[in-house]
Amino acid sequence: MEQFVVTTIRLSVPLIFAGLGGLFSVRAGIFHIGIEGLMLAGAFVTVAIGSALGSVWLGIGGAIAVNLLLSWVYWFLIDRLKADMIIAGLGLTTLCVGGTAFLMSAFFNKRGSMTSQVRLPQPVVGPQEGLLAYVSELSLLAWLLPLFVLIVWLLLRRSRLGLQLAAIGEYPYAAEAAGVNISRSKLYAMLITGICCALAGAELAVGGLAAFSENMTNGRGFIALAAILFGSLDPIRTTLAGLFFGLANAVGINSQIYAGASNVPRQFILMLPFAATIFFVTLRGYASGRNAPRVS
Amino acid sequence: MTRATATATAAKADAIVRCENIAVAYGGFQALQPTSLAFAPGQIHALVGQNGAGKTSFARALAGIVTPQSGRFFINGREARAPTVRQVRQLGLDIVHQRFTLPPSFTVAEALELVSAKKHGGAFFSFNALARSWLQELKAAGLEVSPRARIRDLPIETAQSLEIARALAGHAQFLILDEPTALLSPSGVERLFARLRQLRAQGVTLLVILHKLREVMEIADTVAVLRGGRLVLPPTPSVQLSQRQLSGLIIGEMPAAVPGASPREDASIPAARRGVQLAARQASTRQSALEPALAGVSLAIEAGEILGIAGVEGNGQRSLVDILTGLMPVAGGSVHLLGQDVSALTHHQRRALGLRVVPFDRLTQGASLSLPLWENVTVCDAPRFRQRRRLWLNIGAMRRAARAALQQFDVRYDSLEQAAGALSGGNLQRLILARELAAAPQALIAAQPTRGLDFRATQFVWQVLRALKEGGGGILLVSSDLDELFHLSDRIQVLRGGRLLGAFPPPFDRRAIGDAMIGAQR
Amino acid sequence: MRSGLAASLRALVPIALAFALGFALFAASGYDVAAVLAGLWQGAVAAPGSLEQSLRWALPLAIVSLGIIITLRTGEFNIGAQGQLLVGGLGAVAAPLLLPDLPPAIVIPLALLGGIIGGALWSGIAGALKVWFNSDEVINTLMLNFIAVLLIQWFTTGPFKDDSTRGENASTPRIDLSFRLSDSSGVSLELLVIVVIAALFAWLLVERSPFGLQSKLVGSSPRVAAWQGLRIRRIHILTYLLAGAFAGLAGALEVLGPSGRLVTGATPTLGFTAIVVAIVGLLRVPGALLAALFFGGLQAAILFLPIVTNLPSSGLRIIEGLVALLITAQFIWRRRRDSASESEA
Amino acid sequence: SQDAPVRVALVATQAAGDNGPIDGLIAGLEMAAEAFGVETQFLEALDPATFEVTLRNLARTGVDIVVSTFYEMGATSWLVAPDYPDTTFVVIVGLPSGDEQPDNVQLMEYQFFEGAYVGGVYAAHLTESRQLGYTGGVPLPFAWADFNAFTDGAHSINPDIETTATFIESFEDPVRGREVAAGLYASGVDFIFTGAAASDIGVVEAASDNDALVMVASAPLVEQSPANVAILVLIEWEKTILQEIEMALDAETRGGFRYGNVQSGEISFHIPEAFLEATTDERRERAEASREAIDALIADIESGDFVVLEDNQERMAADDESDGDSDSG
Ligand SMILES: Nc1ncnc2c1ncn2[C@@H]1O[C@H](COP(=O)(O)OP(=O)(O)OP(=O)(O)O)[C@@H](O)[C@H]1O
Ligand SMILES: Nc1ncnc2c1ncn2[C@@H]1O[C@H](COP(=O)(O)OP(=O)(O)OP(=O)(O)O)[C@@H](O)[C@H]1O
Ligand SMILES: [Mg+2]
Ligand SMILES: [Mg+2]
Repeated sequence: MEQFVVTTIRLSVPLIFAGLGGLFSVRAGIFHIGIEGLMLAGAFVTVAIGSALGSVWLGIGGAIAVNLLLSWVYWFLIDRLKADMIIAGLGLTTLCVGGTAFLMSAFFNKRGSMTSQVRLPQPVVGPQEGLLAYVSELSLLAWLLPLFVLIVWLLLRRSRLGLQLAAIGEYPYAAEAAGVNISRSKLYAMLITGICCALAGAELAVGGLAAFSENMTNGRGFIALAAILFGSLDPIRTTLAGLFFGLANAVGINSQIYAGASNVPRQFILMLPFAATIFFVTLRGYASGRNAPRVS
Repeated sequence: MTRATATATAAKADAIVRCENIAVAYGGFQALQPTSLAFAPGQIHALVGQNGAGKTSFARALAGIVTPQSGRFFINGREARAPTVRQVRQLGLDIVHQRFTLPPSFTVAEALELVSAKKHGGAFFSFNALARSWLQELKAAGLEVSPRARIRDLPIETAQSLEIARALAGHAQFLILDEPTALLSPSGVERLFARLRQLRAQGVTLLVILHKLREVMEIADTVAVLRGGRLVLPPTPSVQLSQRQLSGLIIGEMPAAVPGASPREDASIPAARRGVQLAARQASTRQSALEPALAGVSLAIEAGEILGIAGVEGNGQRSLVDILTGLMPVAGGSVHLLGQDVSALTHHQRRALGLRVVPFDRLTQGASLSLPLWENVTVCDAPRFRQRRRLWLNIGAMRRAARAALQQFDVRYDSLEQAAGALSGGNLQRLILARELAAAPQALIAAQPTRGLDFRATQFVWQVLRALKEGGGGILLVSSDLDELFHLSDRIQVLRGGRLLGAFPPPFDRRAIGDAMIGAQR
Repeated sequence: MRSGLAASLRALVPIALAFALGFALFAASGYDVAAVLAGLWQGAVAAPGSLEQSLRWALPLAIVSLGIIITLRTGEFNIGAQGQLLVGGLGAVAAPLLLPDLPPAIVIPLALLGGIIGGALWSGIAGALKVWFNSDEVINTLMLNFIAVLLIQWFTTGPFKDDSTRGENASTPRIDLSFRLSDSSGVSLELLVIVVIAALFAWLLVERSPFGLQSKLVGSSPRVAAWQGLRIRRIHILTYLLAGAFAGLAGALEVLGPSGRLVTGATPTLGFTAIVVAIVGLLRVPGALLAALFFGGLQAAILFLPIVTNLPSSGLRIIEGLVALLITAQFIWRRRRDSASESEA
Repeated sequence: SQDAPVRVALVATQAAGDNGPIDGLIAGLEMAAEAFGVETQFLEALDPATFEVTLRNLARTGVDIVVSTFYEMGATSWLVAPDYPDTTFVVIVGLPSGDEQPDNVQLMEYQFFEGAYVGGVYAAHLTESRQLGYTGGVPLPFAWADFNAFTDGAHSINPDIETTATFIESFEDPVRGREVAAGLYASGVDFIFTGAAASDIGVVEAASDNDALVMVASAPLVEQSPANVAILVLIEWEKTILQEIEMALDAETRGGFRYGNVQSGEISFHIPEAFLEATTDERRERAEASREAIDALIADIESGDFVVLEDNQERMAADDESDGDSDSG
């Protein structure tokens, strides 16, 4: 049972970091489909630089730096050069999938996966036995998650930046009239997204494990995006959505262990999170559609 | 005028805002000629003029939203040349826009915090603190609204008073209100004016853009008039002006009465086409964010007549056209086309019955600027061009049809393939007419058909509409240009605050109609 | 015409830039750029059989991109071609496996139809949700891609499982040779004919049908379309169905052609590359066909390259990514008034 | 042509870096370069749709021996071989897919379930909770064969041991692998047999978190956590590819089909010294104690006195006990 909880948390943490990060962009009206790629880049750079310099913190710092750069490029393309955000986003992800694999083989002469010399501390040491034994498996980032959620919530719901982003996304005319520099605010939003994705990637690679393997995000970035819509662009609800996906995953895992050979094909259990996303996105779209302004 | 200029120069001395040769142009289009004027402090100044006179352009220039093409202005004696919104606000000048600027999903407190110059709370604010501090601002502004309410749930009047409160929270000493009464009920207007007087008492200077002279006379200390982007009357004490003088200045000196359209002789109209073409019975709509709701509007357009709808923009014209076309459902009452109740039919189905429309805005509603000319002309009834016994379109035929139509309506273009966006305003409008009138429609709705067109193009459009009428078509002409209405209409009704006021037969009394539009008493 | 030339140049700039950046990276990482270039050329054109390979990859890319042209013109963002492709393959493999005794003249058309219907349905889901529930099509098509992969996995390990396979790529049994439209080379007269017909149909649809013209208007300026009384919902639904139909057809041709059966994990990026193909082709059928040839060649080269150089295949993913990243950026020529500004509302 | 060196290419259908088959084969390929002075190259073909073209490209460019991996490639090589008689197509882990085999196709398949069976016996000796687990990539026949043999081995020692099969749904998702294993351990399992390629990293991680035991098929995983990797059942990929290339080089021996198994020395067992040092006394004793039985069993299998049955179907809960002991022959 406790293990089940810990599994849920560990599977949720990267989703929530990426989801809350992406939330900044999405609220500012940018459907940031490059999150998947940014997570992967974050994971790789953390392992690469961390192992090279022997410090997980330098690794994460490097990951953040790289993601800031990538985010700026993405912003420049879609804001300044008017590139299509969806296609450019897909491109960004592809670039990162290829780039991480390429650099791994070019500079570390490793293919497929590489182990990391460094990992995130697991600060809390639980008792050897008993209920709380598992908490010692949670990484620092997992413990910092509540703080992170709080900060994001403050930034989005309790700061002028948050208000400005929301206005830009919902009603640009208002932002303009309020004298907001729209494209700069978008840049800030996307930079924040980049930072959070770096953390999400770090948690994946050196939180639970100490390794990077090609395409290890495995679609988690898209799930994070789903969590945002699922959570109807609200930080708290996005967090809950992230937990839900983690939970769904954990259920899938444990169902094979306890249910044993079930008659429900595994694939259908694995489909649930995706189907749920479609369902909730549709609910939300329906709700927003009805009180949307009249066209013409 | 000499008296007026005298006062204007007098005002310069202790003016709170003074402009020198402020001019505004959009692209090549000169919306505001170089204009100089000054506003004395502690007064309520009114700025009036017809639609498109340049009032908003002037206001937006002052507020730092559009950068003036030339000129400079002084606020409290401090010079500001092409300032930003924030700089202007620092100087104590703020504006309440013609269109609302509060995001619908925000709570009152959030929305105010977003747009207000001054921060309540530091980097992060506590919502309660925010709510509390804004609650005080609102109380001070005498507003009974919860800071937790969502903007989208507020009545329009409240939303507007919020905008005012927002501006004052930034300690504006000079406040511009662009058509603040457009969407308000009479009692709402009363409350607004009470508030404005109260502000004046507190020493705030106000510049109010208005259309209704009764309101001007009621509230304004001085009045300035713009016509066609020119200042025709600098701020002048309203006591020195009569409504007659004012409406004269606004509308331009013209013969008091216009003969109107040639009375039609029914004989000329094919018998098949006689009778009511388009009608609305007690039609009403829900309140939209842009306009007052229509309340029990009834009208009927005979075959072979042009019914003119006069009125200042934003009094329900768009809603009226939307329910007649089927782009918006009626909340009550019914719409009839060729004697058939079409209230439930879509725009597509009404077109099939022979309705055609010339929309308000040719750039965003009339034609796709990125598509080639010939597609713009033929796309809506493309199915007509199916080749005999084949599924596919005969493009040659379509292009021929398009060329013919464009030629018939004298559109100047260099290639059928060029994007419609490359056409001039006048030519674009001709293209739209060519498309809508291709199959001589039974009923036509023409909304602002000559807005922004040059003389030649305007004459052409008028001539086309008359021709359609002679052929027995029924036309609803919605325009804010009285000359146009007078030249074309067989009858005129005035739309004000979502209600249709009594029908005016020719010869048209410009004064009477103008007064009905702007709600002036005689 | 001048504008057309400018437009195609506009599409080529990003590609050139992408390759330049990619090769700069390769050089920086110490790879022999000249050898890589030579390898690309050989793999796409020069080496024996490589032209055939380029064609083999160009065909499915072309068909899928035809459907994407339609959606993008209508202003819809259906990025689910990948999933529609897979489900199309599923629909196509059913007939040959379930009705092995019927003559090919019946089974093959059935299989093609199955593929088309499969793809159309999969796309139709997203379309219906968008039109009637205003549900975001980007995320939905994305999710449907994931679901499609699992669906295929289930069919190939469950109902349609091939007991003789042991490996990690679960698949259905190979379909009877008499039902195949090509050997594993993926190039045959039948396939070419079908692709030509599909392209012709798409061209007529886009350039010569009321639907084509009206959907373009809906895409470029929805408000104008509304004032013209176009039946926008109908057009949207049709758009999704057609896009899915093309993707599904491509899936069917993979099954009946080169692959000969439905395999999990096959052609994982084809549906996405096709989007780039459509855009490089400037959303026009002939353009897309040319672009498909180009990217087909690139694909063939990607497969050939590791054989003649030590450049890892991920290197070419980088270039693919850069192309997609840059392809829609307006580098030099701006349209006089771009449709985006109108279609706001 | 004598002067030009023989060219050998290895085509992997899984990403290298799996600490398993592919890495092993790459190592063996390099040895072959040493041993036979052949010119070697390595490449990946991950998309099944590209298998055939890759083989053809290699043959066309004059590669003499094309070594490829796994069953898919078996069928594909069978298909293309006739077109390129001068090239030998070696498939490591492939089955005949037709009646008469082209003589330039050379196939082999492992009987790894033999190793799994032995592993099951060993696990039965070490488990305290009498619950064993298996973590596979995705449920495919060979995975069931391994799991079933593992179960049979355990039951041959103690019939009431429970075994649970789980799948990570991917051969390259260590993150999920770790959670699956953690779940197993939490359910009471104290010994896991893992065969999920790159995902194994996560399984071993979980073993060390839970201070539990794991049986792996890849040497580097031992260093990752010495105290927990109780046994290493290795497929000697290097050995295999060396032998295959040698066979292919000689016109006499090239072609045909063969099994790689305990008997052929291509499946080997190692109880790591590092484990015996790092683990608890109790576990060390149990491990030592099992040695005899294990060695005897291996000897029987090598001599053919004992045959491990292959069963690659998923067993439903009911027939779990049935054909439990597979003693025959
Ligand atoms: N953003 C713009 N781009 C181009 N032309 C514009 C723009 N805004 C206004 N115009 C044109 O400038 C002229 C003056 O517009 P303005 O809004 O100042 O008139 P107004 O006096 O406020 O009219 P109204 O009473 O309808 O508000 C009009 O002809 C209008 O069409
Ligand atoms: N890109 C173009 N290609 C072809 N003809 C053009 C193009 N731009 C303008 N024209 C034609 O040149 C003439 C002048 O264009 P312009 O836009 O200056 O007219 P305008 O002064 O705005 O007239 P209007 O008062 O009708 O708007 C028009 O007949 C227009 O059709
Ligand atoms: Mg105005
Ligand atoms: Mg013009």
